[in-house]
Amino acid sequence: MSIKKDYLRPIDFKTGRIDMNHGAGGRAAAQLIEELFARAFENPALREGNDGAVLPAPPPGHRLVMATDAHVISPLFFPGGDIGALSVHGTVNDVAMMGAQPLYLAASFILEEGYPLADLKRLVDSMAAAAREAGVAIVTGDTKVVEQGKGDGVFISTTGVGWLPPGRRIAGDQAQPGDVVLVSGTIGEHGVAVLSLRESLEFETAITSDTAALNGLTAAMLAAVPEGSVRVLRDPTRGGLATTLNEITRQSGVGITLDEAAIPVLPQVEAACELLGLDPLYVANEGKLVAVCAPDVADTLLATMREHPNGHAAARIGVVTEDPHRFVQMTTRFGGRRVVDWLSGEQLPRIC
Amino acid sequence: MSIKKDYLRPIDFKTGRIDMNHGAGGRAAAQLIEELFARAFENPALREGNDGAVLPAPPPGHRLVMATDAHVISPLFFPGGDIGALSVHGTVNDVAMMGAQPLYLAASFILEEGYPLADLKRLVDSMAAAAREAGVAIVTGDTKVVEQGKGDGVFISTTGVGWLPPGRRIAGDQAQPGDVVLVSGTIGEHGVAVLSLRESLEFETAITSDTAALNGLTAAMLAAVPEGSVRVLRDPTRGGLATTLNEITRQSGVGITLDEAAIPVLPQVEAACELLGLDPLYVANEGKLVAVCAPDVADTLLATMREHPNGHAAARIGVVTEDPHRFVQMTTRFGGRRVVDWLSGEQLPRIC
Amino acid sequence: MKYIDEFRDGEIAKALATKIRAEAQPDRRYHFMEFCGGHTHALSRYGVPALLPDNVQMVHGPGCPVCVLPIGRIDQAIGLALDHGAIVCTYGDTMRVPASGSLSMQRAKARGADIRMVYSPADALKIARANPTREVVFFAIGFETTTPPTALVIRQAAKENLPNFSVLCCHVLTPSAITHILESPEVKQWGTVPLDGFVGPAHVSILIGSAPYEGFARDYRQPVVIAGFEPLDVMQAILMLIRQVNEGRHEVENEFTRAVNREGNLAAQKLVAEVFELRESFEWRGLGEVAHSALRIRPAFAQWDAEQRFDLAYRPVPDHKQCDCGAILRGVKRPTDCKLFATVCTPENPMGSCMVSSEGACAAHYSYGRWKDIAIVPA
Amino acid sequence: MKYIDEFRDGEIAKALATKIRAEAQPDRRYHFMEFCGGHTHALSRYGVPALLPDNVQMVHGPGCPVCVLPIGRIDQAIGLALDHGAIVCTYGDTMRVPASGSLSMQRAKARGADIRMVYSPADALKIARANPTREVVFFAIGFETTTPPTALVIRQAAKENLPNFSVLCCHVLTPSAITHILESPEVKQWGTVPLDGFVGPAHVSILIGSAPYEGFARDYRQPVVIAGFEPLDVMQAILMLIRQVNEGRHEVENEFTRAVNREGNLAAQKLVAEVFELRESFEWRGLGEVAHSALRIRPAFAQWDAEQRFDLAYRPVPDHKQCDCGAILRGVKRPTDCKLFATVCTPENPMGSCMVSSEGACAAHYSYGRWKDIAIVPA
Amino acid sequence: MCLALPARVAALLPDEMATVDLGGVRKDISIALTPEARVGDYVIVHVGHAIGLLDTEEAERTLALFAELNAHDAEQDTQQGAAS
Amino acid sequence: MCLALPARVAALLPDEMATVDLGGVRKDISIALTPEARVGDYVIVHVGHAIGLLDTEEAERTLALFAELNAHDAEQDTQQGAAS
Ligand code: SF4
Ligand code: SF4
Ligand SMILES: [Mg+2]
Ligand SMILES: [Mg+2]
Ligand SMILES: [Mg+2]
Ligand SMILES: [Mg+2]
Ligand SMILES: [Mg+2]
Ligand SMILES: [Mg+2]
Ligand SMILES: [Mg+2]
Ligand SMILES: [Mg+2]
Ligand SMILES: [Mg+2]
Ligand SMILES: [Mg+2]
Repeated sequence: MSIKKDYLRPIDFKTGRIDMNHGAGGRAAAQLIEELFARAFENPALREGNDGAVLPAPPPGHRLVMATDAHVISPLFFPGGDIGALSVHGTVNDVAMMGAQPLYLAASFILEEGYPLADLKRLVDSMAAAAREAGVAIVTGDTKVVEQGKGDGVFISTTGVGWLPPGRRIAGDQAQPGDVVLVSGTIGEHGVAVLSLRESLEFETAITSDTAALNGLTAAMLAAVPEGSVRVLRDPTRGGLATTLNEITRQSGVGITLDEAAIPVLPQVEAACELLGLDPLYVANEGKLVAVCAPDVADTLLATMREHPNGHAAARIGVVTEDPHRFVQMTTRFGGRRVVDWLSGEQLPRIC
Repeated sequence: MSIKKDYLRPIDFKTGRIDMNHGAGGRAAAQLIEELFARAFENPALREGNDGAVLPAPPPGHRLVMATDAHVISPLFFPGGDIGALSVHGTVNDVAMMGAQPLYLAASFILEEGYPLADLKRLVDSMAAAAREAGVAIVTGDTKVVEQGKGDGVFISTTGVGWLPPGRRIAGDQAQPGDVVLVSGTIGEHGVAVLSLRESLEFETAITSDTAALNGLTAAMLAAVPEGSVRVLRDPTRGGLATTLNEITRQSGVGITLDEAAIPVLPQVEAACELLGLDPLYVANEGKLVAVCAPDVADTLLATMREHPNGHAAARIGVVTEDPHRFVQMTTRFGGRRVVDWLSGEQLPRIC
Repeated sequence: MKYIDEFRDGEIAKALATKIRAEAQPDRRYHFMEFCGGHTHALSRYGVPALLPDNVQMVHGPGCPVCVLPIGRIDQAIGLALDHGAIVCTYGDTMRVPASGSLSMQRAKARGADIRMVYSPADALKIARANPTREVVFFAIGFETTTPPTALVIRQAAKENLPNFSVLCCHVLTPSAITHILESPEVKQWGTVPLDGFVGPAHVSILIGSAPYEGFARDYRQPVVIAGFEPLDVMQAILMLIRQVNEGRHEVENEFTRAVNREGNLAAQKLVAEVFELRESFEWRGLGEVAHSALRIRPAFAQWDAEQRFDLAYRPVPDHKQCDCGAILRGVKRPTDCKLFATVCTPENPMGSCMVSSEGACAAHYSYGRWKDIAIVPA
Repeated sequence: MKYIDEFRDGEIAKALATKIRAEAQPDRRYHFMEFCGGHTHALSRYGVPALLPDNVQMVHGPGCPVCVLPIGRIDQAIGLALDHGAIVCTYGDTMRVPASGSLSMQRAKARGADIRMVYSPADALKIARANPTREVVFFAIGFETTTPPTALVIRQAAKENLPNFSVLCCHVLTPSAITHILESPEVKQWGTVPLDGFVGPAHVSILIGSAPYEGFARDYRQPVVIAGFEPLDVMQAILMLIRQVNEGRHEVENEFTRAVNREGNLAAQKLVAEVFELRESFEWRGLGEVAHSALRIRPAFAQWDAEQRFDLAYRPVPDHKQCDCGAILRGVKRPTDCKLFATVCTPENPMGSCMVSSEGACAAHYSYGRWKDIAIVPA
Repeated sequence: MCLALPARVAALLPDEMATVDLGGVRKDISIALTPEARVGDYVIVHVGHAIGLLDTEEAERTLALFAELNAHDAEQDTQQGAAS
Repeated sequence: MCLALPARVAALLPDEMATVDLGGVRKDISIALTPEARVGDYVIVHVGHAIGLLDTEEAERTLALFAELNAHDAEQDTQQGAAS
């Protein structure tokens, strides 16, 4: 008897589906890892197939940044992206928002029994492409399978690690009265693109998700202005711009006053929001950031952002104020004034 | 109007349940993080509430180890543990199996709408206690909520980071013919404890899960013998001892011959496996490790393991052989010989 | 967006504000009730009150369909899902309205109730067709705007003889609510709530026309201006109301001529009359039992009437003792008058229905207007 | 574990092995068929063949209930779940048996079929009670051991007049299978499969007793030793068979006296007779149509008979062309004779049923016995 | 009371349905309550149904009124600007 | 054929059920097919049902036979050991 290959029949990525065997830890699970994940994410650490990945130490003086996100979007494929790419961008961005350079990702998959392997492969390939583009390596992972009806196709949790240069502190509590609030582009595209496919809401729009890795943009921004002048970076994902700004006012103990007319929103996003009774300020983004910076660097920073493909529509949208109530307020385009509160509850389409 | 606290009414951890609001990223989500997670896991990085955690750099010469696992166990509470503690132990152990000292965890939760907050609090408290005991800090996290019927109560993905001392290489491809195979204690308890609660399988047993953090044990082991003499460390979780040993023979291109009589199994685990038609070799462990070591340190290593509370029943169970077929074979207690194959498919209770 | 953006123009708003300031006589107070939640929402979201002089004050009315839904009706809907195992379809707005036993439809869902949000009643029909072994109930709420679409699905279900679909009808009528407020002791006799005019419904009026308001403009000597839901519409209506007051008129005027005429949508009215009939009385949150203020499904369609099909009895449930929603809906109190406002009662944990929908007076003030309650610290 | 561990004693195994080596005459070949998959499993798991001399060879028989299940029956069970929307309850063992169209019950489950693994038929009844709006079918497979528990649930369903429960009965009979093998041309006429004796069923015999084997021991002149499923039982039975061969006897002997007597479990037999009747013929995988080899549900219980209830027609489906399961089940071939063995066909991707259950000849050899196929490299 | 928006009828569909366009976003709605709606008309859309038609002439009239006001006001502004 | 194990009846339960004990593990099973089973008896458990009783005397007899064989064999072993 000759020595056999480990897996005699390759996985059927055309018509096959995830079944419970793929999560049982035996040969089928090992084959899935080898023929799908290890092949798509290709890097030495992953290929070794150990319990964890060994990574080099950061350069002297640098600290680590670690961030994690669970991704549970529905539908899994949406205009402009899919959960695979999203799971890379989401975590890369969280690391980048700390001012760090994201380098390594861990990915854990929770797959629902019955999920088509062809779709899984598409997602994983998209994830691999997103990682390559963002310059990060997916160095370790895990896969579990849950019974049909106990999951929702695919959930992906990613954790990122990156290096933070000496002396840098960018955090939600650094905003100071007088600082300027910038946003890197038009808001609300991701949420609208996803909602457009939701059963019973379906509408047609040219809007696609803005999902993108922002580490290139943050690197350019941080290189353009003196250390310390960028106070806060944050990606306004769930809860949208409004919620992110409220987080910052809470953490920093300040207020923010926005100028509605300055907040960039695509006309189709406005229209879709009108149709559904939503406010773009509360709709999720996956490729935008909010920056709070010292007033004297605001122009330079804005110019740098606008030169970058992920920041070409960047805008100055408000100022940080002293406010013990930590309100985010807004001068409306109409000329009025109002509070911009936290998202309360779910972003349910308002009908009545 | 006076300045209001951020959350006016505390979360009802007695009768409340997870609803979609808790995952929407707004005020309810922020409140859950603050009143549950940040409070239980208490550490400065988490308390800051930023997109990621800033961590110190490793000592000079040390590298990083990163490992991740998704935890999807059912039931969520089982004899001897719960998914909270398990999610800490699983990842701490994966980091420890690389020979590294685990230090930081990221945790991401996928909660099902309707899950009782009282149970969630129990899980999270247990997770916090497990982390404290293992000497790791949960420094960053994420929470998502999925609709009822799209999840299974609670899924927890954890990612761990630790420091690996200079020059150390412990990996699945390091086993050499002549090496000795050790196991840190009795096998199969975790799987049996969990199965004992499965609907339609229910049986009564005194067996409890062995779920435990093994970083203390590995530290003691690695301190006791010269660098390089411990070749492989691995925790035989899903797929059990049999599957872990097959992974090692595949990675190292060797064979292993086991002595069935030497493999420690508690009598009740044997009995439960008989009842269900299972083989303890394939049943999951969550607080055991397999070590492959140079023959000359085997006795020292075994003695060191036995002195540690997590290794008191450690045993020498086999030897590494040259074998191009990379078989794990076993001399049965009965005196026969057989292959010990990978787990194939799910570990379904065998009935007929 | 054509015919939308033009009505949100900030420049014109400034001009209108100037005009209002010019025409509002400083020695006079103008209290206008905007009946509709849609107007409440427009006022808050666009920050209109900041543009009005202090003596022009808007009073929120009961025209938020979610706010006037009494606890007992939500309980019925929840009971259908939890006790009868029905799929209950509902507009998203009702999901968080407080019900009995600390429940809401959203919390009932978290306890296993099969409650599904729909965008249109037609979606509820689709769900019924797709789940032939389940009872599917559409929880029909709203004023005259939402009623015709409900009538359409009932007629369609009857046409298909759909065996597993029914409607829990809670549709209410605008004119009776306005009359009820004008008849309330506070407004009519005590004079504690001086109302000087009404901003009349926008979309409701598309359906019923402007004629129904003529009676009470005359009988109660109240100026009424029907206005669209865009902020310029509301400002223009306020200006028109100020002029009526100044001139001592009490007429029904129509600012929303682009969508409203005197008769309304006759086809829709016919359909509604075919499917529904008047209830003798119906409980409103805040207003209590109001005679001839709601619709029920006609006997010819009894099979698709959830009240008949499941033999539901209505059990009124009192609101939270300290909740002032009732008084607020009648225009007697303002949100900040309620002890629970922004302390115990917030949008995350609404104690009353006015804190739920962003059209609710309390929620609108909480989410958009709180800055007015405090001294603004200059930036 | 009392009455278990004692029968797995390695010391006694050595003694028995010595005895076998001593008594097996070197110039003779002993080919014994272990009818039961339970024996196949015991032989493999404990590594018994390593203890036997080369001229004592075990031939795997058709006594693995999963292995003899023809594709057409699995297709029926899958069809009930996928096409009729039934909840199909099954023993875990059947989940991975290949069916038509690259399906298996496990893969059908991944395609949305509601297939649930049960430990006992009583669990299927519980599921039926808990899901009154769903059809619940118990996929009843197995030999005489599993039949009485199935009879119990059918009788219980009838007692409760449970309207949504039924049984897809695929119970087969051991004696007819053995007779069929002995009647097969290879064994009977061509002599290509020299069988020198049978290790008789353990647990089947608890139910039917040892008497049923007496006829063919006599008629076909075959020694039979009924043996328990522990490894010492099997070795002892082998020794007893060697002795019968050596002495030219062909009797039914009973090694498993602690559980088997001549009559079997009369209460269970009575129950089975009450609920089931003989089928004229039934298809077995590997053996083809075998007369009087299976049971069907009596007309009195027709309401709980899934074949009647869903008006199922049986459609035979040929096995994979290159799969040798049939020949292997008849003892004509060994797993390694099959071209697909361990190349295309592995436990992860079984092409035939013998590669599924660890009682299947191919799976047992793949998982436990492959080391024998290669030269062992010394450690 | 209820959220409703003017949208242009882009296409008539079978079963008393139509595709409407709002600033480039398209959605299929029912026109059973406004059977007179034609392509190019603006309908008021509420819970997936057109509940009425928008009278574009009246709309322009209202807008013209506003414009006048604004022109008048701009004049005033200029005067005020000069004064302050 | 089918997986079945001897287990001790630890308690009789209503509805022809019993709790059996196997090496400290307890499970409730049906004894409808072995109505004669009493506490202390060993029953053969298969798919949640006792399908027969274990005759402990016969079991001891079989074991005694093995023991004898072993004793005999041990003797032989010693002889062989001496010989090799
Ligand atoms: S603040 Fe809350 S409790 Fe008070 S009136 Fe408003 S809704 Fe009712
Ligand atoms: S190896 Fe596979 S294909 Fe060949 S006989 Fe066995 S089960 Fe059939
Ligand atoms: Mg994160
Ligand atoms: Mg994120
Ligand atoms: Mg973020
Ligand atoms: Mg893992
Ligand atoms: Mg699902
Ligand atoms: Mg891992
Ligand atoms: Mg692990
Ligand atoms: Mg591991
Ligand atoms: Mg997050
Ligand atoms: Mg569930």
